[in-house]
Order: sequence, then structure tokens, then C-alpha cells
Amino acid sequence: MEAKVSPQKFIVPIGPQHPALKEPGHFEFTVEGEIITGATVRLGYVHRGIEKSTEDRNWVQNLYLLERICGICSHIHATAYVLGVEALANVTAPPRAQAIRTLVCELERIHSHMLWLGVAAHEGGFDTLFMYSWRDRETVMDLLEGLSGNRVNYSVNVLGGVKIDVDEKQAATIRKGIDFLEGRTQYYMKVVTTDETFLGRTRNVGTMTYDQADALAAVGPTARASGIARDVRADAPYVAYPDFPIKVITERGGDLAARFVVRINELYESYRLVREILDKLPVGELTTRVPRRIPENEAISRVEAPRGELFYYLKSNGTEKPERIKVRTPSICNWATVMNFAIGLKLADMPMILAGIDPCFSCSDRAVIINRKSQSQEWSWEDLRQYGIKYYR
Amino acid sequence: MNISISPLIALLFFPGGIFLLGSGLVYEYIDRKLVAQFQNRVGPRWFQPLADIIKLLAKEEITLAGVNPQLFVALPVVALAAALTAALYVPMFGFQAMFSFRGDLVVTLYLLSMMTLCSGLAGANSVDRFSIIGATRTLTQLFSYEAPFLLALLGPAIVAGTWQISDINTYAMSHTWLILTQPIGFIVAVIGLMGKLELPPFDAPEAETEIVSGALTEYSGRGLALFRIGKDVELVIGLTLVVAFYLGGLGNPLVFLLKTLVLRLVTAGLQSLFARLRIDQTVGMWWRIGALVALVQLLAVIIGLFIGKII
Amino acid sequence: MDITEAIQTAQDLLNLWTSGMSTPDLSRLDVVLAPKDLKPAVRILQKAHWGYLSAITGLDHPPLPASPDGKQPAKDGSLEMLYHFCEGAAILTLRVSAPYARPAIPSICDILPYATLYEREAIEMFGATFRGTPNTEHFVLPEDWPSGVYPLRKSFTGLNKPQKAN
Amino acid sequence: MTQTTITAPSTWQTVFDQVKTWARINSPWAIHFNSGSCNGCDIEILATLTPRYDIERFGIKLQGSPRHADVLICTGPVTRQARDRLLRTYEQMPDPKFVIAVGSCAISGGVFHGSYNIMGGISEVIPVNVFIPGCPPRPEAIIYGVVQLLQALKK
Repeated sequence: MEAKVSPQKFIVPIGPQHPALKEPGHFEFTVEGEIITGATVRLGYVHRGIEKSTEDRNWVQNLYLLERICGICSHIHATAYVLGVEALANVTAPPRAQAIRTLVCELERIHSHMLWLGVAAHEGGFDTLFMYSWRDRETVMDLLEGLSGNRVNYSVNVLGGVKIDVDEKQAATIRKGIDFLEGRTQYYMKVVTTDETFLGRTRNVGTMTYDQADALAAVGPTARASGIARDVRADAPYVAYPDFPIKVITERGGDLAARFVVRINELYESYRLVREILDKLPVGELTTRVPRRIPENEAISRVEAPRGELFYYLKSNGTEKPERIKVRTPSICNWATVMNFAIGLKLADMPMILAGIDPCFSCSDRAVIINRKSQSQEWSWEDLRQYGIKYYR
Repeated sequence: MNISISPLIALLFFPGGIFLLGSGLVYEYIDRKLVAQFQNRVGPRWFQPLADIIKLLAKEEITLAGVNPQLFVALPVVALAAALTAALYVPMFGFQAMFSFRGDLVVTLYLLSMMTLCSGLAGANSVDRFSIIGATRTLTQLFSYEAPFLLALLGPAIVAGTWQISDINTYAMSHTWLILTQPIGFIVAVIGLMGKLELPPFDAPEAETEIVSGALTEYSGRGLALFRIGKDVELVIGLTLVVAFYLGGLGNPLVFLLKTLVLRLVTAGLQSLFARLRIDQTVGMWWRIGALVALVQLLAVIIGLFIGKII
Repeated sequence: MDITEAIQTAQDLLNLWTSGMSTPDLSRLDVVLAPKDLKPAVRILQKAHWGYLSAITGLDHPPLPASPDGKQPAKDGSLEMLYHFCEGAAILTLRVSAPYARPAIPSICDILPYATLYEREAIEMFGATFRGTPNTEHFVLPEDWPSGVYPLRKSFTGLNKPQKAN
Repeated sequence: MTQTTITAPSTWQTVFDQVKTWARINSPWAIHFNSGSCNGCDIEILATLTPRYDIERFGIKLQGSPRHADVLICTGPVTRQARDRLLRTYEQMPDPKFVIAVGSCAISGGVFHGSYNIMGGISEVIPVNVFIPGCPPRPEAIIYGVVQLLQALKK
């Protein structure tokens, strides 16, 4: 973690190697006196040049590449890509395929939210909740494995439809699993809203007000926790969401505790959706034909990933290979929001805000080099935190 | 029960060195097993701590550049020595303490906090950011739980009228359990013990997700092994102290085993119940609640004695 | 408001540039703009609270030699930036293109501060220049990336891998 | 250790070596490094900690600092940026150290093979002892890989 010291730069290097899990990032703030005037983030440790690789693979191979952008929400990436290609070739998948896609989308949302719940608790040192939530997450992983044969990267989608079918026996096991999970979620809701030490770490931490979130284009649960009713499943319903409408869940608080509550309420919403889809699963075949060469065209497909809005732009030039595929993942939105949300705030608030917005970013400890005009001191994260506490005493 | 064995053997083998290290490992195993069971995991096998220690002893020792090498090597040894000497004054395994003199309670507590001091110094000694931060956290936490823990142990000392651990032990054995007469003192003592051993909710100094592993980040091989054994020994001594004072003294090994295991169960339960407190929260909690409550308990005891004398 | 309403309000807002408007499908509206019109258009959208900037996509149009039968004239290469704004189900795309020679597009970071990450990505992937963007450091590419090499250009065919470490 | 005369190792030496290998087999501490992986393998590695698989039964503990670990579990096709960090982490680990490459990306760059920004597998950067194929490998496969490593140590 070499420290790049240049005037007016206040560098928070987050080590690429992190004990728990998260992707490595690298923050840089510009400080004038107490107020932060500029903040930026630098990725790079996880950049695999995917958009360039899509240009030398044909449409079918790209499906397997784009599924592996993110291990936790691989199905949503595949769905967005497949919807885009079907729009390019103006083909629509049969209703049964759309419903199965929605079913797996919701199961993946349950899986992702429970994972985040465990990891966020682990970040705060609450390992028992981490163990419990990841033990219960195994149930939804079994359901997904029963459906698609793989715990992660289930590759259920095919251009023009789905590869798997849901028979009555599988539907029964899914319903049983969902009932068990619903019971457990009530327990988590109780823990998250009543446990004193947990609330001590999450209440009014990293609060983002409604207009701040609106002005900075926040997406996903982070936006909904600040009161913005923005959810692509409701605004621009795709796959089978038009026939299975969802209720957008928003919270007022805008702090980390509100984000926990929003995500757990979304779990309830997903359980309801899964049951509804299983009851009213349309009958019909599973795929339609999609030509190998997609005619020259442009398409945009937006889907709601567990962490926010996922944006795909596809351009075809009539050959077997796409001309351009642009993927804008929700985390870039979250980071962009945070970087600008930090401007104008006091240096002393930074530890809370960084830990608050998305626990997956409060990675390993941050060494902070503060460049006041005259000299640059090297503070540790702890000094920054003590500075914050002293500042407010 | 007092058995007369020549001091050398007592020091090296029986209640002293090897046996104590062994019991430290056993208690660490019990702790990891209980916490795992609470998180309904299977937990490690019985010889796990022993395997960990031997493996660490057999590993390559890396001394850092930019670190004072003598200090780097000496600190773990001093830490373990402090912990072992503290064991002499405590009635280990229900036998009489080997050496005891008036005021050995203070010496024992001093030696135990020497142990934490050494790991704090070890962290401050190295260049690596994480260990410096770990060191500051260890030392801030040391100052925060030391006072209430001492006050909590003073209660029984005043009631027993002496500062000698073995006398307090005999007093506790003969009278009603002090946990009944001084419940608050007992609670503060148990929580103080968890603070001293840096068990979770108070494990900010070595928070794995925040500062890699705190003050001991740079240690590997022998240094780390010595620190870990030191912490295990400190664990056993802490348990015996609190049991000797509050749970009606230690008559014989069986009673000792029973009571310490019960206390071990309580601490393991508390460990898996709470999230890790931020360092400023722990310090705040100790000074605002811990110290005050311990003081109130102390006053209650003194007033009680005073009234007792008048009637 | 539903899709047709949203598209309608967008068309009224940007009535200055109706010449470049087209609706490729029900829920999308494309507006071709000259680089100098970009800022006023974004300011209008922001003032009217019409949706939010969802992404900036870069497109590379490599130079085309004149076709042998002389029908299409030789076209020199150009970079095209697509600004996607989303309001409910409607997607408005502002298309701004600039030739390789002068790839200067005004930066919209002063209006929409969160656009800086997207602009940085476009800068390092396509070599576009955004006049007035606050930060031009690498966003995803490594520090030791040779300058002047833009991976998402069609002309880029891969770096020679550095030799194995040890 | 200068070996003056090649004598059959004294019984003390063999006993000592046996105890050493026994200890090494029974408490392999691991550290996890994500050199650009898509997180699929990482969450499977973390899943091995959870109650259902619980690798603590074998004595494997996920450590924070490279100094404390003997086994480096790394995932992902080494991206150019993460390359020298991976090297530095590997060098920081004390001596008897082993490397496990988890997932097909770590073996050969997997589905991202040929991209300009990745180096291919982990073995392009550091010597690897055990490869665990799969995208992502199941937690049982990861545990089986670690057990294979421990068997190899026995010999």
C-alpha cells in the first residue's frame, strides 16, 4: 500500500488484501482545513477487461462470460444480457421461461441479502449473527442447487428462454424452504431492531437524507433506505414482473439501521413473490429460437440487481459477435453517490460514513495521510476516529 | 488441602509451569468448543490448541527491519514470565498458593496487567500501521477495565479484612458465598475479566476485520506462540481469582474444576451474545458504568461492615 | 407518470434540438447533439428533475477507407458518447460524437457531480477528453498501464504480457 | 544448517520431525487473497467456515495477517494491478508455506482468459501446491483440496 503523497491529496489506501472478503478499493480525499472538498475512488484490482473480451466472443459465449462478472448476482447479469439480446433480435421468451427467470431472480435476491446481512454483522464483530444467517442461507443455496445444479453461477438462462423446468416436487421443496426462511427472517428482524450493541453500531451512522440521495442518483436499497421509491421492478417491469407486481419498500431513516430494515423487508417481499410465482406458473414450452447472427441494432436493458439498478447497453453489427456491450454495475453508482455525498462534510464524520454506506466497503484498516497546506501527517484510522470523537466532545 | 512438595518441583511441574500451561491449553479448547457450539458449529478437536502451539514453535521466525530486535524477541518472553509468576500467588487447582504474603493480591493484578502491557509494547515496537493501531487500542482498553476490575476484587478483600489471596480464599470458603452478598461486584468482576482477556465484545484490539490482528500482526513463530500461551495462562489465573473471591473459595481440585468450568460457560455465553464494541464505546462503558457500579458496591460493603461493627 | 407521458415531456423539454430526435422503440428517445449543446440540455433536464444519469457509454467508430465502388466517402474515425437518462420506464439517450482529431466534449461534472466516475472510465478506455472534468486519474486500469493506449478502441489488440515474475 | 556428515538421523531427530509434521498437519492456518476474482469462489471459501461445513473441525482457522498463516488460499485470475500485492503477501508469509489456487480462474484465468489485464492463473506469479477446479468449487471440494494438501505433507 504505497502512499502517493502529493499536495492537497489526502489518501486513504484500503489494502488490496483484506481478511474478510471485500473487493479492494482505494479512496482519495482532498481536504481544506476541516471540510472535505473532493473525494474519489480508484478500483483496478478487480478489473478483468470484460467489456473488451465480449467483443471477441460470439453471443452464446458471452452469456457465460457475463455471468461471471459478480459471483453473488450472476443470474441478474445473465438475465439483463439475455433480455438485451432478445430485444436486439426482437424475440420474446415464452411466459413460462419468463416466470422461471423471475423465480430464480427472487431466490438470488434472498441469497444475496442474507449474505450481506451476515457479512455486515461480521464487519461489526457480531460473528454469531454471521454464522446464523449464513447457516440459513444454505437452505436457499440448496433450493437453487436443486433447481439448477450449481450453488453459485447457476446459468439458468439461455438466449431465448431457460434451461431448467420446475416440476411439482421441486415447487413443494421450494415452498417448504421459503416457510423455514420466513420464520428465521422474523428472528433477524427482531435482532436487528432490538439488539442494543448492534444498534449502537448502526443507528444514525452514515445518514443520507432524501434530497441528497435524489440529487446524487442513489440506487437500490441504499436509495430506498433514504425514502426514494426507485425500483426497476416497479418502474420498468421486465421478465414476468408485469404479472407479478411488487411493492416498493422504503424507509425514512437513511442510516445503516434503515438499510438493514429495508433489506430484511425485501426478503419478505421476495418470499411472497416466490410463492405467488409457484402458484401461478404459466404452462408452455421453455425456449424460442434466436438467430445466430443478430441484425444490426441497439438495445438497452435495465434490471434490479440486489444492490441496485443494473444497466446494459448492447450494440450489434449483424455479425456473430457484438459490436459493443456496456455494463454499468450498481456498485459504481453507490460509490459515485458516496464520493459526492462526502463533499462538504467534516473530516471527523468520514469513518462513520465510510463504514455506514455499504459495509462491504469498510474493508481493512485505513491509513490516512492528511495534507494540510503546510505539512502532511500520517494518521492511522484509529487516530482519525479519535480525532472525530475529540472533535465532537 | 496443602501438600508439601519441594519448591523446585512445584515451580516447574505441578501447580507451576508445565501443568499450568497444559491447563491453559485445556481451558482454551473448552472456550473455543463452547463458542462454536453456541454458534452451532462443530468446533475444534481436543488437541487443537496443543497442535497450534507446537506448529507455531516450529515455524520460521521473521524479525522485522526497522524494529529493535532485542525488544522484539524479549517482549513475548517477559509476557509469559509475568503470567507464570502471577500463578504462584493464586490457589491453583484447589491447593494452597505456593507463596503468599500480605498484599499479594496487588502483585498478582500488577503481573497480569504486565502481560497486556507487553503485547501493547510489542505492537508499538513495529513499523506496520496495523500493529501501531492495535497497540493504541490495547493500551486504551487496559486503562479502561483496570480500575473497575480492581475495585470489584477489593470488595471481598475488605470483607475478609486482608489483602492476602489465600486468606481471602479461606474466608470465602467458610462464609456465605460472596456472590450473594455482593452481586454487583461479581458482575463487574466477570465483565472485567472478559475485558482483560480481550474476549469479544471487548476484542477491538485485535478486530480481525478492522486491523488485521492488532498488536501481534507482525509476530510469527515463537513470539506468537509465547504470547498465545501467556494469554491462556492469564485466562486460567483470572478464572481462579474470580472463583476464589466470589464463588466460595477453592477447597479441593474437584470443586476448583467444577466452579471454573461454570464460570467458563458464562463467559463463553457472553462472548457469543454481543457484537464487538467500538473502542470509544468500550472505554465509555467502562468509565461511566463499570467504575461507578464498582464504587457503589464498595461503599455498600464498607457501610455494611461499619454497621456490623456498631451492633 | 407512464412511458408515453415521460417521453412526451422529454421531447417538449428538448424542443430546441427536435431535428436530431428519434424513438427507436416505445420506451426510448435518442437525441443527437453537438458537443456545445450538451451542457444546456443536461441543465434543462436537471432543472426539470427529469430522471437521473444512469450511465455514459462510449462508442468507437474506427476510420473507414473509401469503399472501392466510391459510394461511401472515406470517413475519419470518431468517438461517440451516449448519456443515458432514466425516468421510470423511459430512457433518454443524448448522443454526442467528436472526431479522433479533436475528441473534446464538455464535462457535465459541474451540473451532475456524480458523473465523474463515468467520465474517468471513458477517458481511460477511449481516450476521450472531457473539458473541465475534475479528475482524470485511472479509474480501473493499473498504474503501470502505458499511456496513450486505450483498450476499448477497435485498434487495440492486446498488450504483450510482461514476462513471468520468477 | 550445515550438514557435516551424512549420518542416519538420530532417533531424537525423527521423533522431533514426526511431532513437527503432526502439528503442521493438524493446525494449518489459512489466509485468503482475492486477486481479482468474481467473488463466487470467495463466498464458497467463507461458506466453509459456516456451521454446515465448519473447517475448524480440521483446525483450519482464517487468519488476518500473512505472518500468522501457513496456507495462502487465493482466488481469481491475477489482474495486473493485484500481481505485485499477491507477490508481497506471499513473501511476507513465514517459511513452511503452501498455496492453494481455488477455482478455474485461479488455475488458468478461466472464462477471462486472453483479456489484456489479467496474467492467467496464480501459477504465473507464485508456485502453487494444490489446484481446486470448479467455478466455483463446492465447499466440500475446497475442504477435499485442503485435506489433499495435508496428506501430501504427511509424506
